[in-house]
Amino acid sequence: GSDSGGGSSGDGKKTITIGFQGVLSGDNQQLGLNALYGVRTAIAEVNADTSSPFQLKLVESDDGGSPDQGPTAAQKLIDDSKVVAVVGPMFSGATKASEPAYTQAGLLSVSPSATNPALTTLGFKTFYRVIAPDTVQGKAAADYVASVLQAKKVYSLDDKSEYGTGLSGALEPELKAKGVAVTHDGINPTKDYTSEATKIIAAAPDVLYYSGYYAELALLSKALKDKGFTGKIASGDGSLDPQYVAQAGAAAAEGTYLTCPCGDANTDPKAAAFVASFKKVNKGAKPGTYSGEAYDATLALADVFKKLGKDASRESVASAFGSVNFQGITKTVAFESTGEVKGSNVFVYQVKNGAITVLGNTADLIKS
Amino acid sequence: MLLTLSDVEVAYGAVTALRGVSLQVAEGEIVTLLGANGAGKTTTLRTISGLLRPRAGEVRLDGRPLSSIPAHGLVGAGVSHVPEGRRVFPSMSVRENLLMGAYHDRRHARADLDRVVALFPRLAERIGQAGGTLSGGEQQMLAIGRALMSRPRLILLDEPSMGLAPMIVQTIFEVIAEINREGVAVLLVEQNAASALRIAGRGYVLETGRVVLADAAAALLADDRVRQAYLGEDVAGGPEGAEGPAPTRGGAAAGPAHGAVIRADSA
Amino acid sequence: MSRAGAHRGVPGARRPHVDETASGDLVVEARDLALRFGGVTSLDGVSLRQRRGEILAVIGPNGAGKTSLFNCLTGAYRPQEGSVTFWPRPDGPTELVGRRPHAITRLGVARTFQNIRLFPALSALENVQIGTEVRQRYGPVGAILGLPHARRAERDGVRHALSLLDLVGLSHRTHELAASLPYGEQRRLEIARALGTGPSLLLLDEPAAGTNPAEKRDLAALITRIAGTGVSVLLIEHDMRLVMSVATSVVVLNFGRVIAHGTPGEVQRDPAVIEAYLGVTDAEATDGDADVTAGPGAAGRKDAR
Amino acid sequence: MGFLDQFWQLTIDGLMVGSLYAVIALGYTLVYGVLQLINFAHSEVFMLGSFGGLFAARALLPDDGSVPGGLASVGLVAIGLGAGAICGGLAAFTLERVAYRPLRRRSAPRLAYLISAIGASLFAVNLAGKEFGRQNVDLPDLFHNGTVFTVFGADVSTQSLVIFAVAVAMLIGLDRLVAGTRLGQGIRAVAQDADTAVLMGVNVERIIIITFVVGGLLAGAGGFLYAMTFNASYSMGFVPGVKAFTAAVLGGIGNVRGAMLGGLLLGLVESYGGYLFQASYKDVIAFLVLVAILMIRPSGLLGERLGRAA
Amino acid sequence: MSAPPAAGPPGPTEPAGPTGPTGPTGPTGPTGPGSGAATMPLRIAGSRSDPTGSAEPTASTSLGGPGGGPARPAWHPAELFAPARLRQLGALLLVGVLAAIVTGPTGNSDKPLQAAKDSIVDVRIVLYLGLAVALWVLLVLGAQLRGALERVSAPVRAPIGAAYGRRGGPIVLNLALLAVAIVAPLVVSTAAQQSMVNDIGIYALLALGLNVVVGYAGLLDLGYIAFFAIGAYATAYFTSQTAMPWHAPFVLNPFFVFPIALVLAALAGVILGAPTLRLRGDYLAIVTLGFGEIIHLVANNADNITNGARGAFGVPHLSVDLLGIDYKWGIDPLPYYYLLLVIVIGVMIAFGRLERSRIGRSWAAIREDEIAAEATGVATLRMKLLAFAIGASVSGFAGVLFASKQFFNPQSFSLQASFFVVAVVIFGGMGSRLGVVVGAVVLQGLAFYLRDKVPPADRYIYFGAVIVIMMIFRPQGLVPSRRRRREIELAEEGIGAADSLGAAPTGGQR
Ligand SMILES: Nc1ncnc2c1ncn2[C@@H]1O[C@H](COP(=O)(O)OP(=O)(O)OP(=O)(O)O)[C@@H](O)[C@H]1O
Ligand SMILES: Nc1ncnc2c1ncn2[C@@H]1O[C@H](COP(=O)(O)OP(=O)(O)OP(=O)(O)O)[C@@H](O)[C@H]1O
Ligand SMILES: [Mg+2]
Ligand SMILES: [Mg+2]
Repeated sequence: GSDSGGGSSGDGKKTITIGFQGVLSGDNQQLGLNALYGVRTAIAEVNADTSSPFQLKLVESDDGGSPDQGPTAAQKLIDDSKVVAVVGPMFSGATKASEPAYTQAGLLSVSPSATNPALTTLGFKTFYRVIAPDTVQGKAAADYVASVLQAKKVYSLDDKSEYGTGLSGALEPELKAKGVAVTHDGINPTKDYTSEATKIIAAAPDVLYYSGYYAELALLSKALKDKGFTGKIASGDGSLDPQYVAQAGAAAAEGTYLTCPCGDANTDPKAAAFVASFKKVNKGAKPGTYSGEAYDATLALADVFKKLGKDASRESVASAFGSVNFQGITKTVAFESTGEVKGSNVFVYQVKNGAITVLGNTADLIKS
Repeated sequence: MLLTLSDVEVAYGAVTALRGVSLQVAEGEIVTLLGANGAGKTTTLRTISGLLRPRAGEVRLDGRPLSSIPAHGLVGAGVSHVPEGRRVFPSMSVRENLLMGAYHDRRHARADLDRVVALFPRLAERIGQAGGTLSGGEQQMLAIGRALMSRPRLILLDEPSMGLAPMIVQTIFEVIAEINREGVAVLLVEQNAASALRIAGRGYVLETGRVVLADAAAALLADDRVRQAYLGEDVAGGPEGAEGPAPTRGGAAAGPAHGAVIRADSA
Repeated sequence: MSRAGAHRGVPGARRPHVDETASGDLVVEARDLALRFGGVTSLDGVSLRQRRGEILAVIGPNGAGKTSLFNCLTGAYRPQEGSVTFWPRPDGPTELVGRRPHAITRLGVARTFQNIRLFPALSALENVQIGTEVRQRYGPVGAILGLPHARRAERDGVRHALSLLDLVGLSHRTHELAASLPYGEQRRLEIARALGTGPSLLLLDEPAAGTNPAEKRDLAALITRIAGTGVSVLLIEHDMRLVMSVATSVVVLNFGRVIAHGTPGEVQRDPAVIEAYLGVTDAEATDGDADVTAGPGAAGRKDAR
Repeated sequence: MGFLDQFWQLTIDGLMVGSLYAVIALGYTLVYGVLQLINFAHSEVFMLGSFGGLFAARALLPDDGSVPGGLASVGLVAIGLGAGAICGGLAAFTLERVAYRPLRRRSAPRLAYLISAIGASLFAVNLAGKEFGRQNVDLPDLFHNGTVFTVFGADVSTQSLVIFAVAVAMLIGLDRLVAGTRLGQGIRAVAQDADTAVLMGVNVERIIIITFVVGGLLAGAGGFLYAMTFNASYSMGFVPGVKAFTAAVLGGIGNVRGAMLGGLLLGLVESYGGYLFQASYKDVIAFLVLVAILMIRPSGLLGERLGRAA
Repeated sequence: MSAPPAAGPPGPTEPAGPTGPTGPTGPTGPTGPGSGAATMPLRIAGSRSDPTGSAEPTASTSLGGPGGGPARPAWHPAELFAPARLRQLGALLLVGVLAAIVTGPTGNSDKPLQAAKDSIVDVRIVLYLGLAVALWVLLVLGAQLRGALERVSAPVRAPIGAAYGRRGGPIVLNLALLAVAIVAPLVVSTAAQQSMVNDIGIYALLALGLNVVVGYAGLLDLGYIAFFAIGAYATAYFTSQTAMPWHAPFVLNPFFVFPIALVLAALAGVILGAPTLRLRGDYLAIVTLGFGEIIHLVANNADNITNGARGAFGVPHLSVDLLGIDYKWGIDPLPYYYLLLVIVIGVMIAFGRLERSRIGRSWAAIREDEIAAEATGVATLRMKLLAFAIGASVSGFAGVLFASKQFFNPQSFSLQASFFVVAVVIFGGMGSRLGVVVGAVVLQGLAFYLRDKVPPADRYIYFGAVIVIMMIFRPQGLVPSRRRRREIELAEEGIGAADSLGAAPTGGQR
């Protein structure tokens, strides 16, 4: 069941509580922090806005990114009757484990980062995501690699994570359909890509597409550069993070293509305000992978609260959220009936002179 | 006095093993410690070499309380211990085991190694073999040899003849006498009481953690109680099925060691 | 003493012929056992036979190969050559070489160790119980469900163990930890544990080491008593008094070979044994040497060269 | 291109990584040697050393992001190694004092040390994450990296040459230390029978602490070498730690040369295996090789074989 | 480092001739009463209660008063400022600083030492240092306090200690614990109930199984979670047509998978154990670790069989429809909790009987002396295999419960999970059934408690610290088993000396 998430703060404004479920401990906690900071930034902005009729309050719940801890983490937010909506869960595995509970409780959850295509088909009634599923990005990335980069031979490497295999699984058939020769390989996240680099160079691909996260891509790029790889390196949204350049070193990262069904806050002039307020709220930290999505998800929720006014309860929020239409910094937040975000554009970025710069929308790039 | 124990009490958890033991060893003498199984002989030696700490009482070496010396410093202070059960280093070679004896001071290691090996030719044959694979008797020789390598002033021997062939037992007692002649004091625990008392100057008898008798060795040898309890004297007739009384009595009373006595008798 | 010296005495003395013994009442027979470790030869063609009910003592200098012989008989070592036949009952002979130690124990060969090896943190009773339970057949299901046959077996095991503790005189120590027993009692506990496995052949490796004369006497009585119950005893011992008092015959090893075999009295007078093992004064040593070279075949020496 | 074409390149890759495994493995083997226990927190010693070396080198790097080159490079590497070693040594010392010694006083069962080590490891990892951030940290190039020479058509880069050479030098140094000195003698004695070692005059406490510190120095220096190519991060220790432990076992735990051999072998197996099969199976292959070798030699490649008859 | 032998003549290292005319001195007789020797027990509290272990044993023994006079009160200045005490204070102050850093701000790699500096140069440091000093004072007075404390707590501890020392334990106490276990979930939040199932219940079951391997047979298995995985994947295989690409041609009720998983896991245990159990302890550890990783990686990589990293979604919940009982387990954790409770208690009883049977004794024998066990007729290899198989089967059983309760993917079967089960077993008390269950409750309970109390990213800092501290003070585990306690006591008697290690960690005598 659910109650109204009411409450009043000192200055007479109504307080609405939202939850955050994500990976705040363990190996991937940086991704969780990226998102959490995004949520906090959004909340700070809402609360600072004097015209806003309510104050937002955040309850955090850590699921370590693992399905084991998912149900407990979700349950903690469900138990808190003040929570009317949740940003999260973040990883697809934890999402699969948590959503049954959210569905049962009728509590809305908006994931900033779970990209597994299946998630919207499993009957999770209160599940939405502000990020496009792997299939969208995979197809766009394949188009770009084949048409614009003119690759004949692609080495598709994934990190054997749910995210990585999902993306490579979407990319490879599309490439093959375009007549591109694809070599598939998987490697568990590691630090030592020395022999993997040898293997890639031996295969002599035109493009290496890495489906995984930036920390590993940075090491891989380093190893490839040391060994004199001459092909192009490309990767997906998991690698769209300024840390990629920092960790690989500008020289190794130079020229890397990054695809993302999102706008990059750090490079997008329209998001400059977001970057500034993010830094302010989070003690100088810069936005990273999924920061923008989490920020958008939170603001979309705030948008719904605004419309609902006094009636912001679990039920009302869950039923109203499907029809939200909110212009975020990464995309326009609006949903299909499945909970899938509508009409995502996939953008391509490239590292130039040590900075990630946007090249444009894949559709436009392919046409030109 | 080289070594003084005064009223030493030692316990293993709840079990009190020594209940006020006092004894002394002077420079250059051989003192033997007799006692039935479990009387506390081993415990006494382990206390002296710092492996156990007394619950009460005091051990003094050269008048200095032992508690001021860490256990590992005792070799440097001139005490060396041949522990019960030999305790050779199982995967070190015989040679390395012997060199361990000279760990605290390696200056004389070479010369001493030759000396020890000369004392136990069997060890020379096994010099490269791992200590753990030696036969029981060989290990015993190794343990004694190792203790000698440290050039002790006081050597604590815990049943050195255990598991040795009669002939080697004889050698061992000769060796003990020999090192004692070089000025080393010996505190000897032995089940082979007769032989022990024969080379010792004095002896103590331990019973359930207490010293019950202390006297010159010769006097102890003559003492009825000792003869009865530790020399097996009361069985003049020998146990049933024995060859005859002679070896038994002879082994106890006279001759350098009973192996030889048997020979003498039967020849 | 040198290697050459050892070989000199008994060229090719491989097999003591215990001709008067019909194989019918043998309990164990080892033939031509050879055990080598790299360059070290522990056993060099050892053969011996033991009659049922006999107390056979194995003596010899340190490192002669006595314990190695035990290890070969009990499966702890696998000899490179030779075989060991064991008659659990007078009829069925069994080959022991190649079996694992626990299997040999179950066949009826039990042993004690030269360096006591009890289960230190178990009580005396439990130590013996482990022996008595060797032949029990109930498995985990029986134990978990507490099936009747399992309970019965359990009770029988305890009863048997208690009677063995009584036999070796440790009734007063039933519930004490093995480690806290004094040395002599640990030795006896080890014997009780071995007896628990219901052996027809009991191997004792220096049971009297580290015990005093009074205890040795008790031990001798105990060994005789055990033999009286029909268990054959194979005994390694350096204490000649004990050997003389209990053994019915004696085998002498040196450098991994049998150098003598006979009754205790015979062996004791054997010059080769005296030279190699018992020890002689210098003067006598030369005599002994002469004896050996002369090869008079002292009464006890069945090992015709 | 086939495996054979890449064989030498893969061999060189494997040896470079393997030599790092070997350096870490020594810490496991040394501590196992004296205490007969697996120091599971050793991986964190490695991690802390790595950070120490990295920060020291980074502090001295020119601000303009240029690569120093020449003697300056040599100096920087030396300083990084030194700082890494010192941090590693300190970490190991602290670890021994805090997580092991109190347990030894209470004669804890062996496995208690394992858990204490896991606890210490959790603590160290996450504290490092808190202090140094949870991102990988890059160490800019300290020298102009490039191919120094080629063997059978395989390139050997400055980087891998430096790593390999320093690692091998450390391995040889340690081998000399343990084989030829009194310290080594003491270590082996404590390893086999600490009580008796005391009777020989061995200061067991001191031997233990020295062993930890020596292992820590090596791991710390190794950590710096590692950071030069593979970046540093708070959670970097676990995987190489497990690998190095595997290497130590492969070579025969407790045996110094075994650890070296095991490390190099493991590096090679991973390198070849990752090439021949899907790279994510390379750990599977490494562990299968380990199992196969232990089946044939139950105490590792160079482990002692006591007891059983030949 | 140990203090060097202080005063007194250094012993000559060469056997010079007799240094004096001190030949045999004739009978001295047993000396009379002690000459005023200190009668203080020499195992002094200092080193025992010292959390950082910084006090030197030699120094602490000298606390007994070198002069041998009566012990000085703890607050005597000479006592207070003895080197050992000062070292203790130093260590505590360091701990205080560390605590300040742990609770202080978060840093980053650009300014590596900034965060630590900020924590130390802060007013809070005063609080921590004050606490450290207060703790030190407590420790100094500790001897007295401990005595009092022990007197106070004796009436409470004695019956508990006695109860668990004895066979089975008195029924009252067990019933009380049972009652707590039954009522506890009713008074906590649903999230806590979830945790009581997922974290505590499942891990208690896993720990009970591993306890057979580690606690009873003395084998270190670092890949134990692999059998859990086998149970979970077997469930997905048999109960769902959609969870994995690879599935059975028929669909079973998860309840029927229990026996199948039990057998499969046991079989896997035997297959792994048969070739590897000959290996020495730590070699076995690494081989099992390897096995665990292999299973984990294969599960993660075999996209076409296990669905790889995407995991197995859609395993049905447990349900019974038998003899008129028709019940379905759902998302609600409570029913799972009570099911687990019944299973855990059943397993505890079963293993209790096993431990007291000839099989349990054989395991104890193997643990203590394998060679002697073999010579006593214990089929050591077979008994070890049995332990492996039994342990594995419990793990497989738990896997079925886990899989039918919720979605899982290979992440659930990582190496860390294996380590965690080992930690639970040892933390709780090897060989003690109640102990390992308590271990699961305390460790997982701690994790649950910390999740709301400290920043999640820092949670494991606290978790790690608590583990270390607990192991320092209770190395034998929370509720040690009777047998294990004895083993430890035996080892402990070996020490008492400054340098000696006791048998446990070293004992190189095979
Ligand atoms: N580790 C221990 N735990 C408990 N009690 C012990 C321990 N070691 C020895 N004891 C007890 O202490 C007492 C003295 O033992 P100790 O070994 O000193 O005797 P001993 O005179 O050397 O006997 P032995 O002739 O058998 O060697 C005995 O009662 C023994 O049971
Ligand atoms: N595992 C092994 N490796 C190498 N040599 C061994 C091994 N086991 C025994 N030996 C050698 O075999 C020889 C015989 O040893 P064994 O233990 O059988 O002697 P023993 O007759 O029992 O002597 P003791 O009376 O001293 O116990 C010894 O020289 C010993 O060093
Ligand atoms: Mg003794
Ligand atoms: Mg022997």
